[in-house]
This record gives sequence, C-alpha cells and structure tokens, in this order.
Amino acid sequence: MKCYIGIDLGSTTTKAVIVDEGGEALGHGITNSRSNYDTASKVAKMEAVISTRLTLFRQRLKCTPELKDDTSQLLTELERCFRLELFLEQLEELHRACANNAGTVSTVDDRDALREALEEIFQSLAQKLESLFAPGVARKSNFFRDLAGSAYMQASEEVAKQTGLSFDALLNVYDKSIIQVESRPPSANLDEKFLAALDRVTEETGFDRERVRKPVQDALKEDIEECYTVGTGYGRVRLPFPKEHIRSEILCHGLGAHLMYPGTRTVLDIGGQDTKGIQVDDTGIVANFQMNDRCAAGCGRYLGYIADEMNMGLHELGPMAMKSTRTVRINSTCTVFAGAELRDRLALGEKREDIIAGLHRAIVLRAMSIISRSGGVSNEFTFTGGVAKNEAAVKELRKLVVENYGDVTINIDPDSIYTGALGAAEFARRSGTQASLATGGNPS
Amino acid sequence: MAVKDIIERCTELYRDLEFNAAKRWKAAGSDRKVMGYMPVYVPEEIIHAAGMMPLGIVGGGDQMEVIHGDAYYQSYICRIPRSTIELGVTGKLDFLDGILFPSICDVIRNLSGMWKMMRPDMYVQYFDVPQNFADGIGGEYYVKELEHLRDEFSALAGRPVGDDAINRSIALYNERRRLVREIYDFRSEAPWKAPTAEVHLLMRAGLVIPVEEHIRMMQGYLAAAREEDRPVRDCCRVVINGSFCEQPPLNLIKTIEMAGCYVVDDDYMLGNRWLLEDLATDGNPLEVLADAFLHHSADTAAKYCPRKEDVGRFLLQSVKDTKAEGVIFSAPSFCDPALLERPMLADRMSEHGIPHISFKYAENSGQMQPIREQAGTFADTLKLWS
Amino acid sequence: MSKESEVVKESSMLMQKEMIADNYEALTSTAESGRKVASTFVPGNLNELIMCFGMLNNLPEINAIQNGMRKKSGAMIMDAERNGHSEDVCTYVKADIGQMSKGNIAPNGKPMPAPDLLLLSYTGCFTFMKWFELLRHEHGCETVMLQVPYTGDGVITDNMRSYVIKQLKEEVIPAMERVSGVKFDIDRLRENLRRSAEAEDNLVWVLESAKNVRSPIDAYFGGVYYIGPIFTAFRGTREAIDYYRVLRGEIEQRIEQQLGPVTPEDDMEEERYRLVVEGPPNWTSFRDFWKMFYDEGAVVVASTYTKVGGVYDQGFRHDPDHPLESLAEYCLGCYTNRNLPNRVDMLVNYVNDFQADGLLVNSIKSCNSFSAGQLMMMQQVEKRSGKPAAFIETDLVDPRYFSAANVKNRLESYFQMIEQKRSRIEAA
Amino acid sequence: MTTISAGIDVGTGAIKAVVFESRGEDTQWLARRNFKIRQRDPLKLARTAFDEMLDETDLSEDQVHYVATTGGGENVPFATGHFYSMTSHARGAIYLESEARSVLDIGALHGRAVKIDGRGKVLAYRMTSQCASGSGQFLENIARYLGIAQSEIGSLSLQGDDPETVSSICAVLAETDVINMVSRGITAPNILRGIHLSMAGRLAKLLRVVKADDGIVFLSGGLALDEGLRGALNDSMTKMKLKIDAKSHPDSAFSGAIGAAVWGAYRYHKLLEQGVLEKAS
Ligand SMILES: Nc1ncnc2c1ncn2[C@@H]1O[C@H](COP(=O)(O)OP(=O)(O)O)[C@@H](O)[C@H]1O
Ligand SMILES: Nc1ncnc2c1ncn2[C@@H]1O[C@H](COP(=O)(O)OP(=O)(O)O)[C@@H](O)[C@H]1O
Ligand code: SF4
Ligand code: SF4
Ligand code: SF4
Repeated sequence: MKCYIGIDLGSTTTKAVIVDEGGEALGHGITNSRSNYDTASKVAKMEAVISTRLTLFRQRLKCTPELKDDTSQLLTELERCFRLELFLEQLEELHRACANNAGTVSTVDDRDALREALEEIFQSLAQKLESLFAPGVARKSNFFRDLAGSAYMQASEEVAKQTGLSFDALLNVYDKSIIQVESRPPSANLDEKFLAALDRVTEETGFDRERVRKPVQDALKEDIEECYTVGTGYGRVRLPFPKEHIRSEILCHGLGAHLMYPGTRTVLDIGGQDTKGIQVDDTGIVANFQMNDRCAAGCGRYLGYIADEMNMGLHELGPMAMKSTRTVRINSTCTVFAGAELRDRLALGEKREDIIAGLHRAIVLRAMSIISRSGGVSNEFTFTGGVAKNEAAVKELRKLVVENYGDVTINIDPDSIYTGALGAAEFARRSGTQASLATGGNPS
Repeated sequence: MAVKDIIERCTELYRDLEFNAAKRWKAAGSDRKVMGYMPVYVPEEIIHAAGMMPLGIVGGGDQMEVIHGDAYYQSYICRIPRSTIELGVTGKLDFLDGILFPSICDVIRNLSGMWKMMRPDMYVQYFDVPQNFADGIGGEYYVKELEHLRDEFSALAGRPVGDDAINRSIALYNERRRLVREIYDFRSEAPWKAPTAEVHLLMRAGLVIPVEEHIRMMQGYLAAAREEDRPVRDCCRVVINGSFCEQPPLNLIKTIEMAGCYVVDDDYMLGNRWLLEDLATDGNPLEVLADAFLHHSADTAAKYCPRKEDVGRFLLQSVKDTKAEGVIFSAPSFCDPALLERPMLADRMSEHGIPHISFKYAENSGQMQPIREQAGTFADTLKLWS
Repeated sequence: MSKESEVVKESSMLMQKEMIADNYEALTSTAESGRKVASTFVPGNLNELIMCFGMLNNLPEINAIQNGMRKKSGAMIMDAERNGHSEDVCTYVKADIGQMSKGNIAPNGKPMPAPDLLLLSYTGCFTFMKWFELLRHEHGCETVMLQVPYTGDGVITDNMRSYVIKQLKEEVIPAMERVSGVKFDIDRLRENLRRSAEAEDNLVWVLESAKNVRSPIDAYFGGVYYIGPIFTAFRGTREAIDYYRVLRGEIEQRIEQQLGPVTPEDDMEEERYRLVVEGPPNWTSFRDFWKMFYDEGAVVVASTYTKVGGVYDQGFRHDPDHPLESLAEYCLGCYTNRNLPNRVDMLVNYVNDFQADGLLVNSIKSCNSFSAGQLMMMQQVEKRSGKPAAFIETDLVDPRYFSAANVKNRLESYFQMIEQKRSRIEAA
Repeated sequence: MTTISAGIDVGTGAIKAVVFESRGEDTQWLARRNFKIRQRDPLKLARTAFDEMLDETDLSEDQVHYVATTGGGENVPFATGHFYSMTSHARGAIYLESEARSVLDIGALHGRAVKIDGRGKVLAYRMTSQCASGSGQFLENIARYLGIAQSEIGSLSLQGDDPETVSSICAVLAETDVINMVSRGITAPNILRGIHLSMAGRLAKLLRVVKADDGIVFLSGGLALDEGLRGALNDSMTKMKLKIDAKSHPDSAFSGAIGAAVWGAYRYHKLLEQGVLEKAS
C-alpha cells in the first residue's frame, strides 16, 4: 500500500507519522533525538512502521472471527514482547560497547576490576529490564536511553559502593557507550522480531500459536510502500532531504492540529526548547505565530533539568505537582538555573510539591505570554507537544486560559506529541498524490 | 500608631494591585476624579487643585503575573511598561479618569501612544518637560505646557482651576516635601531605626493614597520610629543610585541591608522629592512650579546636564551630606537613562575616591543571590579595610 | 538584462560612493583646510544650517553603520562594554565610543578630527542626549542642545514650534557662530533649503515608484542607499540634486524595461512577495539578511526606516520662505518623533497603497525609540489592513544579536504562510 | 596563641570545608572536605562535612574558635560569621599564591573576576550575569553527552586544532548546538576547545572589566584545575592583550573555604580585642 511519511526532528524527540492515501494515520513512532539525525529519523520511522504493522494486525485480527474479542489484549502483549526483543538486542549492544570502552577509561588503573563490575551491572540490568517489560508494568519512558540509563545508574551506584570503584568512571563508560549504540542505524529484520515476539506471547499467554500466526504473517506480507516523505522540526535543515521535502515546523504544527481537531483556531506547542503560539484558519493554514528564541527559559527542557535534579522521571513531575496545596511564585525560568532555584527554595523550607507546582505555573505563564503575543486564544484551543502530556501543566493551562479568555474548548490529544509529524505527513500526502497525478500515475 | 502597624498598612497598599484606597476615595464623592501618572515627576499640585487625586503607577512589582504584557514588549525592554500594560489589559486601571506619561525615556513616551490606541476613550496625555533650563526658553515653553495641562484639567473637572487653588495645593505639597526630607534625614542619622524597606514602603504608599493621608502617615511614622529601640548592626553606609523609575522588589532592598549595607540615601520614588525646596505660595503658581523645576529639582539620568562639570554633582553632594562610604549603582535592566548615565557618574565617584559597585535588577527579580554576594562583598571590603 | 541598464545602474551608485568618499576626505583633512566639524544625528539633522557656517557635518550613526558593514563594530562594542558601558544600551553609542578609543579612524583609514561642536539634536530618541553627554565627558567638546518636543498628541503645536525656533535663534545659531567664526546669513540658509526641496521631490518620486506592481526598487535594502545623501551631509547641496535626478532617470528606465530591483547578486527574477518593513535593518549581516529576501522573491515596497531622517512623502518640504520654521517642522516631523497612532497610520497606508502582502517588523534590540510598542503597532496594522504580519528581532551593529538561523526560520515560515493563504484565496 | 578556625564554602555544585590552625602568620591545615551536592540538602551536607572534620582532628565543636561560612552559607546555623565569596576567594588566593593580583573563580553556575591587592583586599569585581551560558554545569553536561570523564576534558581540549565556536548565548540552546556539531562530525577535542574558548572569552572579558592588568590571575573554584580552560584562558588573554598569567593550585577548589577560615581567625582576634565576641555574627 502507498504510504506517506512525516518526520519531525525535534530538539529532544524525533517523531514519525505514516498516513495512507486517504490521509488516515496508520502509525506513529518516536525516539529521542541524537547527534546522528539520520539514525534518529530512521529509528522514528522504524517505530512508525512497527506501529503501522500493529494497526494492520488489528485490522486482520478483527476479520478473524475466533480472535476478534481478544484483539486488544493480543496487540498489547505483542507490542510488549516485541519491545522487549528490541530492548534486549540493544542491551546486548550496549553491553558489548561498554566492555570495549572499559579499556579506554583513563581514570581507572584496575581495568579488570572495572570489567568485572560491568558484568555485574549488566546482569542486574537484564533482569531489571525484563521485569520492566513484564505484563502490566508501567515504564518511566519508552526510550532505551532513559530506561537503560537510569537502571545503569542505580546498579552502578551499588556496585561502586561494594567494590570501591569510582562511580564517575562507571558513569563515564556508560556515557561513552550509549552514544555509540545510539548512532547505529536500527537493525532491519523487524519481521523476525515480530515472529519471535509472537512466540513469546503464545508461550506466556496460551493463545493458540497457529491461529494467531496466520493474521500476523498476512499483515507482515503487506507491502508498506514509502511514496513521499516530508521532514520538519528544529533539525530539518540537516535532514538528508531535498528542499521541497522540507516544511517549516510552524506550518506542520498548524496543519497537524487542524487535522486532529478541525475546529482548532489557536495552537500552543511546548517542545523541548521552543514554545510556539500559532493561529490557524478553518483550513489549517497558519494566520499568525510567535515563538521564543535565543532563550530556552520555560520550555520542556526545563522540566528535564528539574527531573534530573530531583532524580525523577519526567512523567513523575506532573503527579507530584498535583499534590501541591500552595503555589510558590517562581519568577526566573532560566532552564539552567532551575536546579539552583529548586535547591534555594528547598533550603528556605518550601515543600517540594509546592515548588514543582510553581515551576509548572511559571512555564505555562511564559507560554501564555507567547500565545498572547501571537494573538490570544480563540475557540477552539489545542495544546500539543511533549509538555501536553504533563497533567500539572495542563491543569495550570486550563485555569489560565479560562481566566483570561473565558470558556473555550480545549483539546489535548494523548498523541499530541505527533502533531508536527502528522502535519508533515499530510504535506507529504498532498505533494505525493499531486506528483503522481502530474506524472500520470493513478491515485487510487 | 506603632511602626509595625503603619508599615503593615503600607505593605497592604503596596500589594494592592486593585488600588482600593484610590477607588474608595473616588467613591466618596460623585465629582471625584483620579488621574494616574507614570514615573518620575508630574506637577501633582495642578491635579490636586483640580479636585483630582494623583495616582502614581510604578508597574506591577513582583506580585503580578504578567501574561499579556509580554505580548506588547520584547524581552529587551524593561519590566515596568509591561506590567503597567498588564494592569491596563486586565482592567485594573479602568477606574482612572485619565493618565499622564511624563517625559523620561522613549519607553514611557511610546507607552503614551500605546495607551491612546488601547483606550481611545480615556484622557491620555504625554507630558513633555524642558531640557533647556533658561527661563526665557525652556521656562517659557514649560509654563505654556503647564497652562495647557491646567486648561485640560479644568475641562475635565468641569470648573476652572484658579491660581489660588493651585497655590493652596502647593502649600500642602510643601508640607509633604518637608516630611519626606525629614524622614530621609532621620534615616541618614540613624539608619538602624529606619530600615530602607520601611522608608521605601512609606514613600510608595504616598503614590496611592491622598496626599493629606500621606502627610498624616509620615508624621505618625516619624514619631513612632524615633521611639523605637532597634539594635545597631555592623554595617557600612551607602547611597543607592539609578532606581528612579522601575522599583526593585522589596526583597532586593532588604537583601542589600542584610548583606551589610545601610542605605543612607537613594533615588527610589524620586517623584516625592523631585522639587528640593519649599515653593512660594503667593506667586503665579505655574511660574513658581516652572522655576522650581528648572532650578531646584532633583537630578536623574533622564535630565540633560548642560555643563560637563556638573555631571554627578548632585550625587557627590548626597554622598557628602549623608557621610556615605560608598555608592551602589543599581539600575533596572534595559533602562536606557540610568545605564547610559552610569559610566559618567562612576568616573566622577572614582575621581573623588568614593568606592562604588553596580548591578541591575528587574521589578520581579527572584534570584537575590548575586545581589547579596555583590553587596556583601562591597560591605565586607568597606568593613575589613576601613 | 540589457547592457545599457547595467551602465546606468552603476552611475548613481558611483556618484554616491564618490560623495561619501569626498566627505570623509574633507572630514579627515580639516587640519589642512581649517574647516570646523559639527557632529550631529541623522534625525533632526540641520545640514542646511551647518553649511551656512562652512562647517562639515559628521554623523556618528553613519560611522557606526560603516563600521558595522565592515564587521568592525563587534570589537568596538566589546571595548566600550569593557570600559563600563552596559550591554543593554544602544550599540551605535558603544560602537562610536569604541571607535574613539581605537584611535577614531574614519572609514578612509585616516584619523577623524575631534568635533568642534556637538550639535545635540534631541529628536525622537532619548539615547541621543546621553550619547553626546558621554562624548563630552570623554572629549570635552563644546555642546549645544536642541530639544525637539515629542508630538505626543500627533500634532505639532505652536508652543513646540516656537520652542524649537527659539532654541535655534538663541542657542544653536550663536554657538555655531562662535565655533565657526562665521556670521549667520539667513539668505544662505534659504538657498540651501531651496536645493533641499528640489532633491526631496525626486526622492519621494523614487520611493513611490515601488507602487508599481513589479516594483523597480527595494525600498528597504535598496532604500537605505537611496536615502543616503539626503539623510546625511548632502541635503541642501548641488550634488544631492544631481544624484536624485540621475537616480530617478535610472528607475524610470527600469520601469520601462519592467525590471525588478537591483540586488547584490543580480536583478531580482520574480516578485513573489511584497512587504512593508518597520524598523532599521541589521548592518553586520546586511548582505545575508537581504539575501534571505531576494532568494525568496520578496521585495520591500515601503519602509519606515527610510523616513527616520525626515518624512517627505506626506507632503513636507523644506521651505526657503520660512527657513527657521521649516527646520523646526522638519525636526518635529521625523518618523520617531511621531506618536504611535501616527506611525500605525503610516504603516497601514503603506500596506494598502503599495499593495503589500503584509508587514514585517524588524525589531532592534538597541533602539527603544523604534522598538518599544512595535508589537502593538503590528497588531493594529494587522487588524486594520487585514494582512498578516511577522516579527523578527536583530540588532543594528552588534553581530552577537543577529541569529541567521532564527531570522531565516521566521522569514521562511512567514513566506510559506503568505503563499498558503494566497493559494487558498485562489482556490476559493 | 593558637586559633582554630573553620571555613565552609557552600557552593551551588559542591561544598568545600577546611579546618585551620593558626599561630599568628603561621597557619596549617588540619582537615578538609569537598562534597558534591548532587541531590542532597546543602545545609545538612555542610554539617556532615564539619562533623567529619571534627572527628578527623579530634576536636570538639567548642574548640573551634570561629566557624566562617562563605558562598551561599549565610544560613548555616552553627556559623560564627559569614564572608561573601569574593572576599574569601580573594584571601584564599593570596594564601595559595602570594603573587596573585586577581582571582578568577569559576564555579558551577557563576564566574567571578576579582581584582585584589597583595593583602587580599578586593579592589574591583565582576560576576557573570543571571544567564547561565558557559558555566561549569554546562560543560559538565556536554562532557557527559560526549562520553568524556571530567578529568579528561582538559587534555582532550588541548588537542583541539580547529575549534568550533558555540554560537548560542543560551546554555540550553548551546547544548543543541553541540549535538548539531557532533552530527556534522566535529571531533570531541574541537568541540570542547570551542566551548573552552567561548567560556574563556567571557571570563577574560570579566578580567578586563575589572582592569586586572598585572601579576598573576589565580584560578579558583571547581574548574580551576581544568587545564583546557586554563590554556584557552591564556590564549584569550593574549588575544585581548592582557599581560597576566593564569595559575592554579592543586587546592584551588578550596580557596573560598581557606579564605573564610583565614578571615575567621582574623576576625576572632579583632572581636576579642573589641570585647564583643559574644555577638560575633
Ligand atoms: N511523559 C512525559 N511527561 C511529561 N512531560 C514530557 C513527557 N514526555 C516528554 N515530555 C516533555 O516534552 C518535551 C519534549 O517535547 P517535544 O514536543 O518532543 O519537543 P521537541 O519537538 O522540541 O523535541 C520534553 O522536554 C519534556 O519536558
Ligand atoms: N577536575 C575538574 N575538572 C573540570 N571541572 C571540574 C573539576 N572538578 C570540578 N569541576 C567542576 O566544577 C564545578 C563546581 O565548582 P565549584 O567551584 O565547587 O562551584 P560552586 O562553588 O558554584 O559550587 C562543577 O560544575 C564541576 O563540573
Ligand atoms: S525603567 Fe528606565 S527605561 Fe524603563 S521606563 Fe523607566 S526610565 Fe524608561
Ligand atoms: S536608540 Fe535608536 S534612534 Fe537612538 S541612537 Fe540608538 S538606534 Fe538611533
Ligand atoms: S541560560 Fe537561561 S536565561 Fe540564559 S538564555 Fe538560556 S534559558 Fe535563557
């Protein structure tokens, strides 16, 4: 089938969306951005392909009467096992890289002790990751870097304590290795992994292997033909695409939000290091926009710094802020000073959750300023970008929007992080179908 | 009243972004009008004589969350206009009958035009002052501008504002100026008895309450503060310069004192003591006001200094009068007048062997640590080595 | 492109180059010639008056621009900052002060004489006042102030006019007589003003030529060259009259041949977007900045920056019959001395009269006079003209504040937005 | 008589503490601690450091005559008095390097240039502004991203032969800049050197502003031992025609704490003389 792909190479995450000829979204994928842009977009695309395959399975399964009722359980399990397969493979790579890099660490004299320690760390890592992928377990993040990273920190802190090896040295081995692992393009044989995952699922859950295998194989046989790709986002100029395949992220976000909610007139996007306020008309065309520049104060990365400072996962910040009873007013939202500010406040005896709530409010206030600058909020209002996943930010935003602009519809889609990529995919579809029309192709 | 009570009342006024005191005053009479003005100086006497209450607006301070203000101002413009716009956009200044934007810098100047566009229904006046200090040139121009103002206010008030009325107001404001001077002198003599945060609050209160009430308030404070027994701390004496427009957050003022510096003179809320001496109450009042403005008024960076050798004279005098050990140049970020003037003043201080330091702030500065460190090091140095 | 137009195109440029070089030559050889130098600012610059005393006119803003375009301003600014000048203040001032401390070398490589008179035309910008105080502080030159009241209500009142005239008569002219040793001759002034008016007519014609769809000029990037003579030391001179006559001839030809604006690389191929621009340009990356426009087929058809040194397209002309009054009116009417509602009116009219696709605001960090309030002006223009606007932020001569990637990102998005809108209107 | 004083420097990145014994001009170290703050409460950490030092020296708390805090330590409850960072870094610098005539303190978030005289008196100073671009913290983050240990930064940076300048003024955006560089294949040494040069440029500018123009500039704070930064600094100073020499000392990180301890001892005697010891703070 003909597919059109949009890739949004953001400053923190890279997203891909695949749509079919009718503009229907088939799948989306995300990964953390990294210095190898090519790999980042390949991985995001691969993730989107996986998600497309899952969509196709769903369609097949729905048509398989005896499995129809178990569709969602099956898919969840399949995805879980599939991810585990992917992770174990990456973990293996990381393990190898670490072992190699252990020889290059200059600060440690006893290399053998270091290698031994690494073995121990990786043993506990494999266990931990497997348990993270056990049925029904909530994960901090879906990125290998994050999951492996925090597990590695924990494990190595313990090992360091036991063996007297320097924690910094162990950390260093990891830092060296993860960047290598991340730069490698993803391995290609997805089909095999799907089948392996399927085996695992049937083993663990007792589904009839043969009966499930057929629709899965059918779905895998379907050809995903990549017709046209459009890139957008912060890193778009460095994407290996010709100019006409690149669109400004403002336009993509506007269009993407329009596709999700056709009534959208105002879009707010808070990403890793930029915040955009966009006004669109009833066809998704951008009428006005504003964004921050030169200063990343109050953007998504800010939360990242805070999370690091508190040794928490990004997704834990929102819930913690929700517990606050009293908001602390925070005036400086310099991302880099965030940690210092937090410590300052803690020293003054303020409560963690109150401070965190104050920080969220500060971010949203800044965003409100940017929206105001772009022309205010008109009905309907759509909030997109990574920070839209954060419930505390959403809560503050709702409050402030209502206070300042009255009763407007506020749309937040759980997949809002893909808004830009969706817009890009739609641009790809438009260009692609036009191109094939022009060359006499048959667009049906 | 005890110092504590007076200061509490001032703090309440300082925090009240709804300007309830002025609203109450206005509500007490059907013909009462409130005329807002931006820093630094406007001839309040004429407003007062027209039966109106002058209301000084110095932004939103660190208590206000600015949401719309940033839609009007780029990041490299000082804070006060954006929080003032915020006050306007959120309707907090709707009760004003008019607003004056005195000539101080291009930001406030342009704000006058923004206000005209934002509130076409309101009386909005840009008020230019002479930078030529010859009676026959700048003086003549200024008197005509004052006449214009008086005529406009007469029209607003619905009755002519006569010379007698203005003279009576001048007398009242003379009283206020005298008290303000007294408080500053008192603090300079016994800075431990009148912490700058208190003096600042007291001066700030004067912007938002009727002048008669401010006079009573200052009398009360002076009487009470003299009685108060407060410990003397090991601090050095400094003069603050550069803060005549946007005001620092109260925490910053406290930080400076806590870091070991007694402030013995400053240019916070300079409008209250813009005219330096008592004014005649029996002359042609507009000429009297003009004369005081041209020849007996405070110095700020917003004024032109016709003679090179006079630059910094005012500040030097203040250092001498208050026996200060050093000068802290503390200006709002992006404040053109203060920051352009600073190198000249700093040179003057160095010429006279007066130690000085400088830093910037914003009305909503949250991080006090760098300020504390700089003021503290300054104090350490003055203390350890004097 | 025809061979002919190439030749003609160059002649106005060459003329201007020569004029500027001659002026710097004159400025740097006062030791021999004994001529006196008055420094003053572009807005409210009283060139006709200065000429009456045989003095030379030196404009520190222009020096800063020259240093900016030669990429020398960055170091000068840092130098000034080291000496205690704040990062926050206008970079023209710091570039100027930095130039002084670096030996005050003129763009022709020769040392610039210290000015004999600082003519502080305090017109439309607060910074001017402190700028010359700072120069006086360091060099101790004689300074005379001419305060031009701000037209806060959008009108020039009698009080303002007579205040300016009075200052001219009682302070400025006596100071000039004192410094130059030349007696003031009002007929000489009238003569100069007559020449000014003649050149002004042609300048206005040139700027208005952008009303042609397929504009023959770029009224911003090209415009800054066109206003050069009249905004600087040449208003009231014979050379200026000649220059504008030649320039007009060239543009008449371009219109005839249906040519687009001249660019540093080539004539512009296709006119895809017509813009009105508010705010001064960036000088340190002037070429790169311009390229971002002509590469995309964007032509600036009207700009307010070309009105800073005098607004002529609204009917004002220097008037030999009322010499001092007309100097006063000129100063009072400069673009940044106008109140914001007035500036908005001008912009809305430009967008409409020049059939522009929208307004672009280039907001300059240095310049509060221009920048404070621009965001609101932009909203008003959008609302009243119905055309989209965009906002970029750069600086005049501080290279640290020109972020090419940022500016490009915004411009691209803006152009794509206009494009999209247009296709929608076509589709409808 | 012998005076025992303690200096505790509460930084944004680390806590440094020392205990000193002085007999007139004669001083000697008794103990020291340097704790990274990471996620812990700095005040508690200060207490831990102090307790550990008391333990190590077999002293009881009241045998310490003066506990001087510096940095962000105003609120340390067991302190006798507080000196502001630049005061103590100035004194610490003279203690470690008597020829120093200026100090460059490069910590986790701030840089400070202090001009001093031979007695450690602060003559002029300048701090980096509120914006954290080009701070130690930033360098640390980048190094981690590049997989480089802190101790390797210096030597790697010195190998950079074609440094790539970081254009962003914002530390956060600069991080992305760096990622961008990696994507273009710029080597780690050149990236680090680029960062060092841009930091050095900023720091040298601070030195110029305080008019530090002769003698030795003493590097203190956590980054003083980063030889790459030191090299870049010397280059930048040469370029800016500053004829001063950047030097550091193995104990550079402690200079604030040392200065505080030395001033503490001095103040102790002064207060004894004045008979106001009881209200020492
Ligand atoms: N699960 C989550 N919970 C809360 N915030 C999140 C979560 N995931 C991402 N974020 C926030 O979103 C930001 C990234 O947003 P994104 O739109 O992907 O940015 P970009 O497009 O710039 O890469 C992160 O910096 C983080 O603050
Ligand atoms: N050997 C080293 N080489 C380079 N950087 C170092 C080294 N040791 C510490 N640092 C850096 O020094 C900083 C802490 O410096 P410090 O002066 O203690 O800061 P503060 O006083 O602000 O806490 C940290 O950012 C750390 O990255
Ligand atoms: S703070 Fe300074 S720049 Fe800002 S409005 Fe006041 S005087 Fe003008
Ligand atoms: S502030 Fe603006 S008008 Fe004034 S000197 Fe600077 S650039 Fe020119
Ligand atoms: S370091 Fe902080 S204040 Fe500075 S530009 Fe970056 S986010 Fe903004």
